[in-house]
Amino acid sequence: MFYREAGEFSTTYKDDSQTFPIKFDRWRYYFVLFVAVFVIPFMVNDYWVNSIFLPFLIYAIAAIGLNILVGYCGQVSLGTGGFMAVGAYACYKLMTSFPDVSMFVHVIIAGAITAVVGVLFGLPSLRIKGFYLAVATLAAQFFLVWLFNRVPWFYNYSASGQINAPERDTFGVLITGPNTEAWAAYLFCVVFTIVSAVIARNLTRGSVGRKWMAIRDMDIAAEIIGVNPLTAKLSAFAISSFFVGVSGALFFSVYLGAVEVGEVFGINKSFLVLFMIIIGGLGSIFGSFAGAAFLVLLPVALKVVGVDWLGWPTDIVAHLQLVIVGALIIVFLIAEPHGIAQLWRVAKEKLRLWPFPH
Amino acid sequence: MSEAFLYTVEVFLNGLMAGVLYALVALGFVLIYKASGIFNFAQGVMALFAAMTLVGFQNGQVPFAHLINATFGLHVTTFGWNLHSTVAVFLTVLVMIALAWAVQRFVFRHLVGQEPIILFMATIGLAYFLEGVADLMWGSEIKTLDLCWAVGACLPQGGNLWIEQATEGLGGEGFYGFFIDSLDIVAALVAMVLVAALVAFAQYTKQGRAMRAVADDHQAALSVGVSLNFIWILVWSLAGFVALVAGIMWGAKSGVQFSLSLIALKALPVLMLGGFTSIPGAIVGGLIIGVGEKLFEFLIGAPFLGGATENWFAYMLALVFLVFRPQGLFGEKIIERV
Amino acid sequence: MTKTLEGADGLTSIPALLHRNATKFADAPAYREKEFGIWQSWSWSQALDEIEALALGMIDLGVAEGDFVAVIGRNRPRLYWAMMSAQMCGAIPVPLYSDAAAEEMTYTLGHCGAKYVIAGDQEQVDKVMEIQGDLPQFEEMIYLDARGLRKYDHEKLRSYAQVQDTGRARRDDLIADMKARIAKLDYDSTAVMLYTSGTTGNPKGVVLSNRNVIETSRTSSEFDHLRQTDDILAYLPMAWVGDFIFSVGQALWTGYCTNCPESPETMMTDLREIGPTYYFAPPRVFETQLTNVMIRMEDASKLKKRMFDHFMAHARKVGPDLLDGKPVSFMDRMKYKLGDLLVYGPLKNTLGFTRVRVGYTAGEAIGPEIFDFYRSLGINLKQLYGQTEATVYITAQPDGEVRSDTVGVVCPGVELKIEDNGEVYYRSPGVFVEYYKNPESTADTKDAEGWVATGDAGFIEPDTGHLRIIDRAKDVGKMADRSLFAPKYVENKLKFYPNILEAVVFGNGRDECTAFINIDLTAVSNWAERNNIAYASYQELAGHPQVLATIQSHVEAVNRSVAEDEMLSGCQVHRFVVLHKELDADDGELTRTRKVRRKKIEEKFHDIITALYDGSRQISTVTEVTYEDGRKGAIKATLEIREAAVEKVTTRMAAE
Amino acid sequence: MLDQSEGYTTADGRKIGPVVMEMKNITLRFGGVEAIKDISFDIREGEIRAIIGPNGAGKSSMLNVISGFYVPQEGQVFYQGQPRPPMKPYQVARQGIARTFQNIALFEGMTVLDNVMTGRLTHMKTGLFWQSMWKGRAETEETVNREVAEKIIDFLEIQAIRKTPVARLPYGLKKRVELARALAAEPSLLLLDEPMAGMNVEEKEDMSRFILDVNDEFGTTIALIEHDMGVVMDLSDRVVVMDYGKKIGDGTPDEVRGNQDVIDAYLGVAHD
Repeated sequence: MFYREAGEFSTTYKDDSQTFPIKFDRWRYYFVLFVAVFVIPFMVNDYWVNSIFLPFLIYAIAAIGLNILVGYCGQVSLGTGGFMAVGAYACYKLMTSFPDVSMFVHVIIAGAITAVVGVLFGLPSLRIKGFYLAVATLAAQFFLVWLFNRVPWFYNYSASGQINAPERDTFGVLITGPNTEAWAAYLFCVVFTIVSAVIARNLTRGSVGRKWMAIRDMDIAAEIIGVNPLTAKLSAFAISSFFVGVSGALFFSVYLGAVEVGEVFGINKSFLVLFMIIIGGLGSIFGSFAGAAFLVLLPVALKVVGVDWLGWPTDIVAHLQLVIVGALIIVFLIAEPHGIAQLWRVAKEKLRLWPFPH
Repeated sequence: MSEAFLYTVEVFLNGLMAGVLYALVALGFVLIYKASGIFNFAQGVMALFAAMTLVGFQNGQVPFAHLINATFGLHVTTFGWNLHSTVAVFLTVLVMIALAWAVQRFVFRHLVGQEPIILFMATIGLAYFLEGVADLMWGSEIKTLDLCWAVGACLPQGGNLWIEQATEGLGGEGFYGFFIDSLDIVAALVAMVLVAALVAFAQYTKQGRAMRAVADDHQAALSVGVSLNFIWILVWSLAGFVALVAGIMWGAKSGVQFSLSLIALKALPVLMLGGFTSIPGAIVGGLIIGVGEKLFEFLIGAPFLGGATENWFAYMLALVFLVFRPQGLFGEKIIERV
Repeated sequence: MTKTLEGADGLTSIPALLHRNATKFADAPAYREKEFGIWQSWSWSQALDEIEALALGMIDLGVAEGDFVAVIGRNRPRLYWAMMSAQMCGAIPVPLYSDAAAEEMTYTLGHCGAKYVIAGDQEQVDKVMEIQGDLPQFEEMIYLDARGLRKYDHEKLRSYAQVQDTGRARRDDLIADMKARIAKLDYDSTAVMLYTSGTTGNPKGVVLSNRNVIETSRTSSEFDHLRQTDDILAYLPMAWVGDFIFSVGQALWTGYCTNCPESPETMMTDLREIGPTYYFAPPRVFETQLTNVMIRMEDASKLKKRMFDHFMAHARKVGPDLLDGKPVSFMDRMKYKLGDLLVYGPLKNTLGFTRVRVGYTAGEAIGPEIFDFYRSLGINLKQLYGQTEATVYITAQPDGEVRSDTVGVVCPGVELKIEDNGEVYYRSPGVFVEYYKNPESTADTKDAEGWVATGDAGFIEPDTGHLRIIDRAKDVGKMADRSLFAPKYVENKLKFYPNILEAVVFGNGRDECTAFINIDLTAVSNWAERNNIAYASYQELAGHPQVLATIQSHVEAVNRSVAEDEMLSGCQVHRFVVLHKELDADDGELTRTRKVRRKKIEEKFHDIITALYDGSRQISTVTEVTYEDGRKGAIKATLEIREAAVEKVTTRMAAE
Repeated sequence: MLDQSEGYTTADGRKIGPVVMEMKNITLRFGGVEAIKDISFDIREGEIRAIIGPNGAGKSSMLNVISGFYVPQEGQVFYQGQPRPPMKPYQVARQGIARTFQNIALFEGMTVLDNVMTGRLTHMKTGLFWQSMWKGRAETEETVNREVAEKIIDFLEIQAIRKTPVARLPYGLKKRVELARALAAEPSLLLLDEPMAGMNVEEKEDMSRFILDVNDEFGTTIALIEHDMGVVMDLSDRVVVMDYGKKIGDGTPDEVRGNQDVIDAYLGVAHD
């Protein structure tokens, strides 16, 4: 309906293979970027940043990571929480051991470390498939959480066993610690989110992406046309874990500031992120954002409605949330296995063909 | 006999007991998986749900009391009666059957023919849903569960004196005999009975045979006039029943609370070890895991690794094991063709 | 003949224009073709380079001045270049219809004595090889698409690329010669020869000079304010004069870009991608497109359909006026804006017309509602009247004076006169030089002062000065009662109904008119579907009573409107049959441009015609048909003859 | 029999080169069952080599041996002169052997174009880092390979469905897309597993035309297995006939047609 594509044609393969081939979409994308980077930072307060923007941005990164593994490469993982923990603790150790290094560096290195761990736990995927693998990844989940719980070196022998983010900055702007400005934290995360999305998109549209998808769709055929399953799967694990690690680092250092591993990075975190990509849409970058947004906003919305309006006790609302999320997962798997992203795609097609129905 | 050795033996025995319980839960998985190819992640939550329902009935709680109170500003809590355990158990079984029907009717009928991994994720969703419902119905606070059919005929608690006395002094002065929780023993016995019963059911009853037929080949089963729908409801009911028993045992042992649903997670490695499709596998796997993790904790975990290794030992074991034998101990070999 | 200034801006030949563009618009896109998934593009300078390379190669091959070079294939930049290369060698390009059968091609190739053929692909190569024997003068063939030709005997066969390579290699030796040849080209040297698909007899080779082509292109481009930045989609047969003027003449004059679709199948999507700003299509294309639109909207949701109908109604009311800049009330304007947002805009977009600035249709009369539909969407669709002999333009509709029932006012530089028998004559710089090797028919059509008979009967509206065409002059006959008989006029009125694809009216020298009718399969079958009427074949559908009933209602409606025009009221259709087969060019019933071949049809279906007049209720007949692969077959059928109600009127003598 | 040394010239005058792949006394067993019994034959550069036989004759097993998916218990496979060691499927692919599958093995989740592009994977070498940057190397490589893929798409006349998800295509087209994917790898040896299986007459004709064109246009060496004798005969230069895992005939179509065992195998003792 809003599309006016006539006269838009590509004369090179570069144009043809760009992410938003249609001008209308391209402009919408630029607009969103602009708002995200130049508008929001100047109008947000702590509440908005901490209850909505930070979790959304950070979960989006995690979802992108997991989506690469599950949605693109077809290797289901339930160890996301564990890997986020790796990112968090790696970041913590780096922050405490190298106080003067910029947070950017810390977060990125934390991601790299997580990637290594991810590859380690990805090795079994060469032998085992489907939910056998899914269950196997639980090993990572539990082992890692246990590790950070029980080995004092990781939490610098602090009495509480918790880790607390000290005040660190980047380019002289405070990013972590209690005195951080809302906008600074927001901008810091937004940069990571955008870059992650772009990188993920680049990888998934190129040859690596095709390798992953080939493995996902039919691994034997993939191998016979020349895809080396070892490199394909492990690269997926590495990239995926990198993003998850980054999100873990941000989650701890920028968002929470203090973490008790069992609480924050438990099995439920794994499920939460998994749900994000199921609801958002497997095999879609946009889906990762949609899912993250949805599951971040849902509890907020429920709280507003349940607690603030209806005056229910919080625990009931919390339980209700479980019910709703669980139900949603089932509904989506039944009705639209490709999630919000697919709904979006269909809507877009309709708009492009408007006024024709098909 | 050296003390250390005897302690090890004690740990071993306790491991066996725990293993039996793992096996019990794992059994629930195997039933459903064999018959419908669904890997039911919600098994643990079903146990929790069952146990809470049972307690709820016993104490005559009003379902959804919190919700009702919150919405209508009332203060209802209980009906003010206490049901006899037998009745409560009976009612709970009914509830579990109803649940089985509902799950089949509203979820899996719509997912027939989907990839296993999708079904698996669906059961995760189911787990969340059930947990939420359970909490809404009965409240999320920890409850104590004790079943009594008559005075003195309750589920036993605490160490078993008889064994303790019988084995006292085996290891000389310092050794006060094996400490084994009577409840574990009961649980073990119950589990064995249950397994035997299930096997018998599968072997000798009409429905049992139908169930196996379905497990072997859906189409064939259909063609000989077996109602898949019925079978699936049946297995889910059975799984529900198993869950109830498991729920009772664990509930009695460590109170009815959320952590109960985590035993399901513990059952997963058992399955990977034993193979998703074999009942004996589930049992053997259960025992191996039970004994393995207790011994590991006792011999290596506690002294050298800072303890609490049970959390992950089972998975690591299964993981390592899988890499060498992807189809598990008793599972069928997976053959790939072009 | 009126002599205009010697060569507009001193540009006296097509190569000259090409050189100008290559310097003036060096980097502007000149040609695009959808190939390998993207629009391959060539700037004017690149195009010139390619063309020169080919020309040099052809000179190397031995192409001499005055030689005829036949070009056969679907619209592709390289084939357009081939024509220009030929001109650069001083040779004369002869584009031929690529869907022509071998025997047709034998005549044309033989008639012009083409020494060289440039063929698009294997299919064309095969055709030419098949008839090589009958072409003594044939020397070499150049092919474009090597697909499947590898095993062929390459003695008389060269690939396009290969020729270009030799051309590039031998540039230094040959460039002088080529320049010399180009220099010799003047305003009156031949630019191109086009074969008219004559409705009767063999096609005639119309020789057009540089003057004809360039003058027409210049005036018509100015007439429609064509710009260098325009885009057209070249999809009509290259052998047709229209395509030559749009894709070569005007393209070179204004320097706009010619775009070629990937294949006939993808034509519609390619149209949408390119979104041309200057677009030509024969009425039948617009017609089928409209039918499709309506069919697709049938499946739309209730609400959407309602909205669509509502706004389309509004568009019909005010759309054309807005386009003609007539005053429209503010509210209506606003409502139209809204409609544009919700319906017209998106619709134009999906059809690929968003950017169309100048759109033309011609060749036959277009149904008023079809015409208005596109106009009301805000597409500046206009009509023109022309023919090969005039290098297209005789009359055209200026912006703002567009109507469906006229063909517009005389184009700049054209003079018009109407003989008393109603035949239209014209004289213009575009008037052709001659029919090749056919002086007598040249003389018949073009008299000493250069007046050319269009062969059409028509009249000029005194108040507006617009020309209205009634019919082919020779088809305009007298009925038994000496009243005027104009079959085409009636046929067009019939064809305006979506259900009717073709109609042929008889009655010359008889006292009543009768008609053959072809149903439009797309429309009728869709209608049948919606009223769940089962049918096995075209024949069965055509014979279905309900269909006949509908057609009858159309015929009677037409009779009423014909009766209004007293001059032609005698032409009401008294009886008709719905034919059991579609009239088809392969069976010689239509021309390649799908004009009705009356004689042929009268011969072929004489039995049915007699039945129409001897008052029999039905007629059984056997008809020979030619299938796509050339095999012949026969179909039997029994056709019902229908009576149609007619208006009683007192017919006036045409003589008065 | 044809001379085994320097190749030969076909009826339509195509030059057939030296031996590309040679099977020497291949024997393949599944447990106790002998799927292939001591078979030897060769495939020459630029020829269309068919392996035919009734169902269950061991054709598919043979193809899987050639493609290196199965490793024979006895005998040796020579590829481009050297004996070929047992290797992983993807290594075989990188040696320039591409194949299609009897029951289509396309990547249903991707578009036609992406499927064809997967055929180019063996030619794409850019590292993860550059790909994550996209601009520069990755994009250039993508473009270069896209050109090749598009040539194939154009060649097999599937332009119209370029961007359609494979899952939506009818059977016949899927087969063509699969062929495109195999071709995209620019293989030196192309293996076709029952390319005509489950096709109607026109589809078969199209497919045959494409196979011939491929061999003609790119000079690709093609080995195909097919049980439909008729099609194969006017397609291939040389034919190996198998029955019960044994080779019962080998030679030009005409030679094979004359062969009594072959006639028996097809007419006499049918067993499927």
